[in-house]
Amino acid sequence: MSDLRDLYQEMILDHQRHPRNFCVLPDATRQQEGYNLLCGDRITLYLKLRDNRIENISFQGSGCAISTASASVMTESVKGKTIEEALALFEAFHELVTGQVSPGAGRGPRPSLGKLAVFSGVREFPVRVKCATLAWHTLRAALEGRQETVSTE
Amino acid sequence: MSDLRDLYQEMILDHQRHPRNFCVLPDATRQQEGYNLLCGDRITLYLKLRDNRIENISFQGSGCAISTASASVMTESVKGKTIEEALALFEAFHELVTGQVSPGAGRGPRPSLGKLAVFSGVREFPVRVKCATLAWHTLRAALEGRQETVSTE
Amino acid sequence: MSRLSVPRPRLAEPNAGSKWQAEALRDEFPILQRPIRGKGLVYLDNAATTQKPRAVIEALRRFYEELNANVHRGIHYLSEQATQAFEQTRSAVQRFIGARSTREIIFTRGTTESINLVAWSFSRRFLQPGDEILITHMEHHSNIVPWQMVCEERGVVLRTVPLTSEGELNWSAFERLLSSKTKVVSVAHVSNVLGTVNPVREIVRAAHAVGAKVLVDGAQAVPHLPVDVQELDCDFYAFSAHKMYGPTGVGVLYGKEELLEAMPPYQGGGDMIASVSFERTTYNTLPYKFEAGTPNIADIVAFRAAIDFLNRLDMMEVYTQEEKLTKYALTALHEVPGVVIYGRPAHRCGAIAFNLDGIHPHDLGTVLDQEGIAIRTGHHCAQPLMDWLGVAATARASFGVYNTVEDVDRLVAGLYRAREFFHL
Amino acid sequence: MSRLSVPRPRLAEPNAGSKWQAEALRDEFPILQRPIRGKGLVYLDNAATTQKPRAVIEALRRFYEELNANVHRGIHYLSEQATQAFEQTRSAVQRFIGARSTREIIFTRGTTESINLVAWSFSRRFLQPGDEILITHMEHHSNIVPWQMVCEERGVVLRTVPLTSEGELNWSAFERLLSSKTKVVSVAHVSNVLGTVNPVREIVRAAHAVGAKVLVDGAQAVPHLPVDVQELDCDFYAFSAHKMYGPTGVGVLYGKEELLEAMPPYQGGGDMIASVSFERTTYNTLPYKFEAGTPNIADIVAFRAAIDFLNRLDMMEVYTQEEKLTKYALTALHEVPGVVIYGRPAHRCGAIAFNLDGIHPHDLGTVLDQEGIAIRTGHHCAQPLMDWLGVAATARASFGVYNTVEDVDRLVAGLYRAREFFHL
Ligand SMILES: Cc1ncc(COP(=O)(O)O)c(C=O)c1O
Ligand SMILES: Cc1ncc(COP(=O)(O)O)c(C=O)c1O
Repeated sequence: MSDLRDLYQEMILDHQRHPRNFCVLPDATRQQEGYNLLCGDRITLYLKLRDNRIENISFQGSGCAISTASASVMTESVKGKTIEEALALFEAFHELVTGQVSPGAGRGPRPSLGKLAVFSGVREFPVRVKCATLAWHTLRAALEGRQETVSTE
Repeated sequence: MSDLRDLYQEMILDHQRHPRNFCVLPDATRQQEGYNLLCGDRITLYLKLRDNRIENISFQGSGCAISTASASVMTESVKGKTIEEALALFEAFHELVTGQVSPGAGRGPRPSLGKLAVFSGVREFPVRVKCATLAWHTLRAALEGRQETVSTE
Repeated sequence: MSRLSVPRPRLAEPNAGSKWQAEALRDEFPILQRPIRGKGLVYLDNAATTQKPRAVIEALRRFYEELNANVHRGIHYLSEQATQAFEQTRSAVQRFIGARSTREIIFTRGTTESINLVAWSFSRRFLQPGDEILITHMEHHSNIVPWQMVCEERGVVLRTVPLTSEGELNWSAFERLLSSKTKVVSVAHVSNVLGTVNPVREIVRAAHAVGAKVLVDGAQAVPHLPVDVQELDCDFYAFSAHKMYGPTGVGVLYGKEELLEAMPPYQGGGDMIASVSFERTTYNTLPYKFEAGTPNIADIVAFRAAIDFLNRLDMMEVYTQEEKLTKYALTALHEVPGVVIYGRPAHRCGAIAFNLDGIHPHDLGTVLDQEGIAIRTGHHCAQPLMDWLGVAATARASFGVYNTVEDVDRLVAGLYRAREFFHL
Repeated sequence: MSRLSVPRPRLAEPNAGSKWQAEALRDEFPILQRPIRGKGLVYLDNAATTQKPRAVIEALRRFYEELNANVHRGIHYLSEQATQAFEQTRSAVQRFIGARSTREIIFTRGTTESINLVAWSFSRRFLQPGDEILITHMEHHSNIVPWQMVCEERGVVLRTVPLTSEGELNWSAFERLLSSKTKVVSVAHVSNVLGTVNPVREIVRAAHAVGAKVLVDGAQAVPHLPVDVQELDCDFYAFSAHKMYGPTGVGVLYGKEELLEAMPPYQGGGDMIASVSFERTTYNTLPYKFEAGTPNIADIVAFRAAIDFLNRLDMMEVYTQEEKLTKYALTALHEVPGVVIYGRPAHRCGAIAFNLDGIHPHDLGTVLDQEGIAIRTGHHCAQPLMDWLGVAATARASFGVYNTVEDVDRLVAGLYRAREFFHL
């Protein structure tokens, strides 16, 4: 089960059990739903944007360990970042978990992944990529100001 | 090609080239269309019935050698017969060309096939059974007084 | 593992006197011989699709290597042979489900298309605005969405029979909802999640009493139970070959002849017409009226090998043996700490839906997969049922004729492993 | 036989410099090795369905023995692998016909279903009573009947473009019939009877100029010509796997993304939905919105082997080689006394329709069949074209990549044999 431990690193299990920023944000300026057809997981993302910057972010919802931990780590990673920085981080994350450069990827230098690197094991589990990226797709939709529910698959 | 000669016996080729009773019957009491989906063959049957008896019968249409000859020999065979006799002949003929007793077959003795026996080769050519029976199905529909076009297949 | 010290239920003992042994059947399924992630495959996703016996795979190969041709219109040898083989499957299906005539057997792509065909065609001929269609809360999306589409298009009303806390049809609610407005009752014979076997004969009787027609979604019944459509007296019966050891891409719609006769054709094209002109097109007779275009010939021919396989096993024996295995599995699963099993229907077969407290089914699926154990996790195309259960998703183990007590034991061991892995 | 003393046209000479030889391909097709009625099979019924190369048959076997599982919803290894293989075919199809995106590739049962899907769904969104649909006099029933059904249901008018005496589209009549009322032009890329190649690019340009959308029935084109849907700029393109060396039961509908997006789903069920509740059901994204229920997984996976096979041969080379063979066949057939060939289109491929004076095509078919020669006889699901030709039926020889000059010679010898047999 060595592969499994690559996927479910201890930090992931910790974030799943104790998700950070897991609450409603009363002063959110944006709110976005995300939905994973495969697991039936749902996430609601709350964002407080100011001056092109993610001043605060939180989430709610129920999901598998990967999607919950991914949302939790994501909120920590993007808080305080500008929209551009957050999107660049998504690209780097996408590349990490899929091994492929995302279609909309810019050409600039990759930002450092920091804690997000714990999701590197996802690459070996293609069906779990959607779990790992649900929160991120939802974030992107929120930043782009789309209205409809995002669904992966 | 010995099989082929069993199918296309000389009498069949003769009836195809010189179909008997191939005309419109001006004093027909019944008229019935028949249609073979497979070949696109069409036949029109004209019947003069009197006192439960086929007093006269003719046909028109275009078809393959088997269906034309079958219609031609049929008109010869059933002319003068009662409706019951004609239907019994169809059953015997059906058995001859398919090797199977037809679903609606009575239990009485089989009538003699006479000339119709030249169609015995059809049994080895299952896809041609419909050609051989088109005229007969059309006859049955006419005798039963059905209105719609009969189609085989 | 402590679990192993629990004495096995008596059910696990070899079935003395049974006609065949699941263990022995495994040899006939090539895929069961292959290792998955380095382990022997425990395939418990049969409700999604079953594996195929060698006879079916061979029938496919043989068709393409020896008989392949288009059917119904050809005069040459291959076409004649292919047509014969094709129609032999229709007869085999007719006998397998006890239909009166091959005219009542229509080939489709699967259960989903069979239901869509009825929803579309029946509604066009028989439904008026204000009429009602009755389904249940345990239906598969394939038996919900086609009716929703019809309702939206034709102003028909969709009503839903609730379930009991056992996961069975709430009969008194059903009787209450049934009225002279009800024109169609469409119900699963067996639930693909709870395994509930619905009392179809009684449903049909009640529906007919108010003049409603009944469609039975038999996707999860035909692989597990003897089915006789005349005995059930249902008006339509839909199922999929791929869930009963046959190839993908083949479904069956059984319909009573007089209804099919009265219904307009569904798709237009070759084979379903008698003659075409720009002025007037006349339709072919049954069953061809509902089979437009080149059918899935090879798979339909090979489907017969699956029916022969099931006939050889004997559906009553399939039912009996699977019933024992299901009971064994229920007992074994109940013993695992934290396991929640959904539904307790008195009459069940096929599938067991469950969750393990504290582990999302999706994570459980991944852990089991590493052990070579294939189960399904998610909403199982039955979201309204998930809502009713109050969960987003469940795990589901579903059985086939080749599943053994060892498969169940490996599943249970896998659940313990998952608990361990997630520190529970 | 005197015919043999006629010097063969130069075309019959081995194709120096060609990438492959039809003779050499025959080894890849198991069925071509089998004797029919004691003779080697001459298969000239390719327009009905083609034979399958070993690679396709093997891909099917391999799928069922190694990968079989349901797709899209599974978390376990087999399901993941099956889904990957399934989607790889979609990509292969996308590249093969030059579509922009895999979202534009929808899997159906065949050309017939593809056309029905568009007729049903497009009409619901875009057609009003009084609008016109334009087809041609050479269409297959599959490109007539679905439109007739739509016209009857929605009060739309079906118009038909006549043909020239050559058997080509009458262009000036086409231009005359085309108007701002025309909402759909639906036309065969290649006629399945006459072999006529229609000027699709020009048709699309003219149709778009009046705001009409164009569906191209490519069933007889994709196996014979390089097809690039972006170059053609058509809005929809329909074809069948079984006519291009792939398995039965698989079709493709290409559609421009923005149109498919705007169109309502066709069938309802699993896979085509995003979420279902009794109050509100939302549909999945493209292409899944149009793929309800379990698809024909195994055959779709195996279809890829057929595309790989054609890519290896190179469609331009297929076209060139078949063109030579067709010319050879036309010349050879013309020399047979009493042969009438239907149509003389300047640009043709695939099929040659003909009759032999004094012999009904059906009888001819039987005689040829005794010689192991498979041709098709009848109306070829194109009755309006038969009416236009003034015949009830014709014989048709249609070619595939494995047909050789020897096949044509055997056909011609068969025709002489038939004349002899019927005392002509
Ligand atoms: C031109 C044309 N269109 C449509 C079809 C129908 O194809 P299918 O039967 O595979 O649906 C055919 C095949 O006979 C054809 O030749
Ligand atoms: C109860 C039930 N109905 C319908 C279906 C749909 O069957 P298919 O996907 O073969 O069309 C399924 C299969 O998942 C099912 O379990």
